[in-house]
Amino acid sequence: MSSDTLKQKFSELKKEGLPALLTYTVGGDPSKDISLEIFKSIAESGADIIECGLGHSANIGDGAAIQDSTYRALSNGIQTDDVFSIIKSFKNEYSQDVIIMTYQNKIMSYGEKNFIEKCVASNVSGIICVDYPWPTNMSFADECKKNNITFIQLLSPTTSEERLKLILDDSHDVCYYISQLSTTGSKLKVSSEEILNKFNLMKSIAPEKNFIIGFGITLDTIQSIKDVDAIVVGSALCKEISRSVNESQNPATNIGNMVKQLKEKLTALIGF
Amino acid sequence: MSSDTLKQKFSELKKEGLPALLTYTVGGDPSKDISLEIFKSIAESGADIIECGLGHSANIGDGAAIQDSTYRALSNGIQTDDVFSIIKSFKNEYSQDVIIMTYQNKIMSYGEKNFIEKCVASNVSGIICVDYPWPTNMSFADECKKNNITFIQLLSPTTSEERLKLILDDSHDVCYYISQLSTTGSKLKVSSEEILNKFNLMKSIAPEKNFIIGFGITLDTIQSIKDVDAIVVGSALCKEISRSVNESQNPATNIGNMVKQLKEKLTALIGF
Amino acid sequence: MIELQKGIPLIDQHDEHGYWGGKFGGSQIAESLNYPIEELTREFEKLRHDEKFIAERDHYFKNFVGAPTPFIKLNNLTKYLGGAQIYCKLVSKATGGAHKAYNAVVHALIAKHLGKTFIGGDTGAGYAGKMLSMVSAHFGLKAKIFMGAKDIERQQINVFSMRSYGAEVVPVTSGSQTLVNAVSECMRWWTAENETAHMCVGSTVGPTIFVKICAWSTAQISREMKKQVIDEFGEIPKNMKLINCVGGGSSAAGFWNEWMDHDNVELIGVEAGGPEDSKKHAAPLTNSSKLGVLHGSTQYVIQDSDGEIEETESISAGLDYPGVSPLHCFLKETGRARYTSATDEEAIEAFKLVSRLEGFVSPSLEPAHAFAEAIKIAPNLSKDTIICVDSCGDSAKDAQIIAQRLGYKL
Amino acid sequence: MIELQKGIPLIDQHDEHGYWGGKFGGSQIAESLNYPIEELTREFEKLRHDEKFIAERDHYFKNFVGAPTPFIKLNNLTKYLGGAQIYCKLVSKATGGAHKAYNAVVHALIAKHLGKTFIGGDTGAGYAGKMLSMVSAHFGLKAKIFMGAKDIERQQINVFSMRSYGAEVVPVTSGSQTLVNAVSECMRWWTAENETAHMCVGSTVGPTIFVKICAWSTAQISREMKKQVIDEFGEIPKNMKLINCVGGGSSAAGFWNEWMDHDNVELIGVEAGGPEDSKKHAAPLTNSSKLGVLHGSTQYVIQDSDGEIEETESISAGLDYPGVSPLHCFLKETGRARYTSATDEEAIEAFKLVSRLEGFVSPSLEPAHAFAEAIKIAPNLSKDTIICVDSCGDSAKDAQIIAQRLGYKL
Ligand SMILES: Cc1ncc(COP(=O)(O)O)c(C=O)c1O
Ligand SMILES: Cc1ncc(COP(=O)(O)O)c(C=O)c1O
Repeated sequence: MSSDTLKQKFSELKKEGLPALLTYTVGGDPSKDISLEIFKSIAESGADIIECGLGHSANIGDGAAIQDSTYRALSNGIQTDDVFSIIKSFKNEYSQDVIIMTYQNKIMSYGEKNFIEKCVASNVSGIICVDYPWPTNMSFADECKKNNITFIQLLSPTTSEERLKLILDDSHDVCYYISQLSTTGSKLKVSSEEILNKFNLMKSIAPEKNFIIGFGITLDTIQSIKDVDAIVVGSALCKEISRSVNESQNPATNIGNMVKQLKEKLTALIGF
Repeated sequence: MSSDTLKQKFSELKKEGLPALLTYTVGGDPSKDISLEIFKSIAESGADIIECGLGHSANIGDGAAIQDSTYRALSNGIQTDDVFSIIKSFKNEYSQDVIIMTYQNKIMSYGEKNFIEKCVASNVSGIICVDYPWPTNMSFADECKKNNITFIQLLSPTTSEERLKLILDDSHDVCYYISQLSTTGSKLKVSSEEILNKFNLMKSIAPEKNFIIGFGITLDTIQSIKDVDAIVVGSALCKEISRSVNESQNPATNIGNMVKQLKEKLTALIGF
Repeated sequence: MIELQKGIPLIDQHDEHGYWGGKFGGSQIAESLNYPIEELTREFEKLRHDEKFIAERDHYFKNFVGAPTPFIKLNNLTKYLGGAQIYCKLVSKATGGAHKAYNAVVHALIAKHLGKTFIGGDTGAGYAGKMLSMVSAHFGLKAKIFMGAKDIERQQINVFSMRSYGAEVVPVTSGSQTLVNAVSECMRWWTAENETAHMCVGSTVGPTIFVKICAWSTAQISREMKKQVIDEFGEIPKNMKLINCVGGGSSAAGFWNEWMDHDNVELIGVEAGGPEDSKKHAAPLTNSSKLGVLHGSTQYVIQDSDGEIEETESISAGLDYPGVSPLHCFLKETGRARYTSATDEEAIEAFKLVSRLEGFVSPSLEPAHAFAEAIKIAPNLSKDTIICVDSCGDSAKDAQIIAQRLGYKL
Repeated sequence: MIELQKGIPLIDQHDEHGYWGGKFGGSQIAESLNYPIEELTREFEKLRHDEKFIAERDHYFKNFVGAPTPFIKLNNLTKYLGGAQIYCKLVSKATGGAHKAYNAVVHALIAKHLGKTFIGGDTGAGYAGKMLSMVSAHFGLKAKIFMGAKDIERQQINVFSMRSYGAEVVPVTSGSQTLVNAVSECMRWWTAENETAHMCVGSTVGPTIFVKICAWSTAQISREMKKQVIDEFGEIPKNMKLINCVGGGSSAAGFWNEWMDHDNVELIGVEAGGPEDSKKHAAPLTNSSKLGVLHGSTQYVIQDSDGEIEETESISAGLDYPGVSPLHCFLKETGRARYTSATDEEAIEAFKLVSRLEGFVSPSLEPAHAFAEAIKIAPNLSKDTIICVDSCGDSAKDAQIIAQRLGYKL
């Protein structure tokens, strides 16, 4: 089942001493077909897990790059079902886990139960919901668990230790640590030490959980925090899609190249 | 002396059974030279007494026609001394009395004493000052009298009988009755009976004084009130000057023709 | 069945997660905002019971905002309509021209107490932004106002004011470039800057604590009006109706607050029905809408079947918002208040009628919606019915829009 | 030597012909206006001593105009200037945004008492016209507002208001098409219509009775402020300066009225000095001018050697008038008040400084002239000196002009 494959992936990578490389792009950006091609290209270029944005116009956690991608997808008429069908098509051919990242209103509008069923049917492994904080997300998270979908709790630099413990206590196998106070796509403004310290703290509280680190990660910054369980690159990719679209280039190819470079940066480190 | 010639004129006309025909035009409209020609033309066309406006921009007693004439004269740089010089030139050749009609600020600015002296020097017979009401005008009026200039008090339909008596008591030989509540140039909105009744009332109070009737008098209305001492036509003439200027015709000729018609209307009546 | 409780302030009738009636409200925010929101919640709970803070608030309300605003009878309108007696609370006389000043003052005081140096806020029509800028200048806070690029174009005089007060006006160019996007952008900014910055939400929307602070602030309106009503009538009238426009709902919440427990006082909220010949509107409680999460709280939202915010339409910039306060969702569901809407056309007619008959009262297009409802119902009501309309904005700010509509040259 | 008398209201210190100090004022009007002016004079003398009338006035001042307006300390400005303590009377919070409402209310009440159905008034910046329209709508009087065609172009929002209140706005196309011509035209209209119409002059200018009515009306400002001063300081401060802008002079006359007999209170009037690099101005008491008759009364008038009104220039529409109230001519000549001027540039700087420092106070360009003087003198004054500035207008009306000047986009 999906939840298990996610867990398995992490333990595989751990053996290799590598953090998982996660990519974030918006499902349906710039179109249903090209978006699917992008996912395939990402998968073939070495990404370990694929985060797929289910775009929402009131995406209050996102910066300009992801807003642009979202706006493009929504303007092209992409709906929730389109994103599920992209994921499903992708999963028919590829083994990489897919995590949906979205906003609460998208789930609520779809119906929480329907949404989970559809995730199961589309082979989705996990859900990140930006504006569905602990503890109000508990019943939904439980429902996910029952359906073998990992609900990924979010943690931030200002989450108190007490709250951290409570959330981790309630969390599934995978959690997401927001590396800094910002929306997506901001320059990394905290030091890698700070991030790693926090990562170590979380690990000490919940050694068995896997922590994805996101926000501010690009080709330039990815090496500095490689000692974590997983790293997401999102805005950098979304920006590349925008650039490709604007310059009438093939986004799938360009994104593939970028993912390759990211993967190389990570694997290059093992050589030492 | 000027004051005497005015009185004399009235008694001459009274013998003929005719009201005096007064014209009002703005001194210096449309220019110094043409204005003088207009006065000459008026004199030659049968006007008995000439009212010469000394234009003021805050002419709160005047309607659109006289405002236009005033604006034209002022825009052409006509100053108080220019108007005096026009009158003086006119009086060098013509015998008709000239009355200046103006506003208090023009006199105050010139200096009351200077103003009177200049009137004497220019052969002006009388002064009408729109916004210099009785009794505050008394010392100025006395000064005029001393210099043989007739200060012409104004009376209106709403002047109470008590005030009427007081004003007439203080007045010189000639007074001016404003026929209706309006600025200059309005259509005559009161009946000729009303005007004649008021005229008769004033005559009964001061039989020896001469009353000029003004406001609302045109070719169409002049016959209806011929049983008075004097009638002024102003706005109709000013409008004709504007028309002539706008259509590049000779205003002096046109005004002359208009004055002839007015005079004919008045004299035609004697035939019956 | 959701029920209203008596004797408990409306703003405190939520559950432990901040939901009124177990489902409206909440703090549906990114984890990064959890800490500042908890901090704010804690601090506000302390401050609202702190006598010194209350005194400070009252000092500013009285001397700077100008409390109490007048409560007057509209004799001419009453006579013209020939039914209920129409009264009016002239909230438009608050400094800046609307009720938005109350919330702005309280937020600035809180920011000072929290030791923040920056304050950010959203604005649509520009009132909330103007007043936050005004107050911030006074308190020496650096203000940052988020405003849709389209709104900046059409509400230039308020933008001018913000700049005069030294605020930075940030044009928001995403999406429809209006209020929805401005609120989103302001929340994004706060996510990044909350260590040194405080955020002010311009109405009774957003996460629970913002709903509470805003309604607590505008409650000044009904607090002072209750005294004025008793002064005028000697007692609370048997039969009273309080009519208020509802956009985000801050004005109505403040106008009604002290009357919650008086069952003989009917509360009527008027939403923006949009143009007569358009399907678009801004009336989530009256027309089609669905429960959803917008800007951090659960409420009725005008949205499509896929959860995307739909475009709204209203002649009144201040009511042109796809969501509505959880407080009003709650009041509707409990039956305590009834909600209806007025069209653009009805609002314009109401504006015309009131301005021409009353003179001293010339409502902006938001309260013109409330007047439209009063005009509809008053003729059929008994003469001992008292209708009170909250005239919470002045028409000057809508000059351009109204003039265009009525064919005046401007 | 002309002397001020103690214990007699300033407005009553004229002689039998209506001249203050034997030479300022009077009723220099056409004979046709003698009767209505006598009627008005008689009626006003009765009404101003009639308790019912006073009560009616106070009712409207309190409930509609919003008396008392706030009296507040400008802490930030005081600290910044580092000298005298700066206080401010926020007259801009009167309904409509300026002191013009007091005069308008009183004139409308008088018109009702005289049984007139029409009321006419002049306006420059549009405030006087707007407020007369507002009040007239309320009292069911048909209002006719005379306004220069040029002013109509540049003060469109106020024109919008007048039309909203149902007034007829008459464009005056003669002369410079500004206030001077509007006043003239209004007087012409009244000459023809005085049987059914009342006339309101928008400032303390015009024939004596209009000067008196206007100053009697705006005296409300100092009446309420005197109480506020005593509330604030416990007594009348030893060392107080009241600074007010002077256009026609109605605001200053009202701000100073109750303080005439307090010799320790210095009265400072600030006229419009015009642009720094221009010889034009609107400051007849400070710069070149000559005694003359304008709009029916004798006063200092900016005029040429031939008695023609000269063009004035000021960034502030409300101060852009070539004459000045006979009351101020009298106060200057008696030495009771001192007059000075501020340039356009100084006014703009004062506007900027006050808005940014104080927030709640954003003076329009007229009171910005008064603030400019306060800013000039305060730093060199002792800390126990109290400066009170009358902030008699709000900057919103000047948005266009200021924005253009400061290079804001609007
Ligand atoms: C005058 C006025 N009334 C009402 C509103 C609507 O907001 P709320 O429903 O929060 O009072 C606004 C918003 O800008 C407003 O400016
Ligand atoms: C705000 C304001 N202040 C001052 C003035 C100047 O007039 P006054 O000197 O009569 O107060 C005006 C005139 O329109 C005005 O609008």
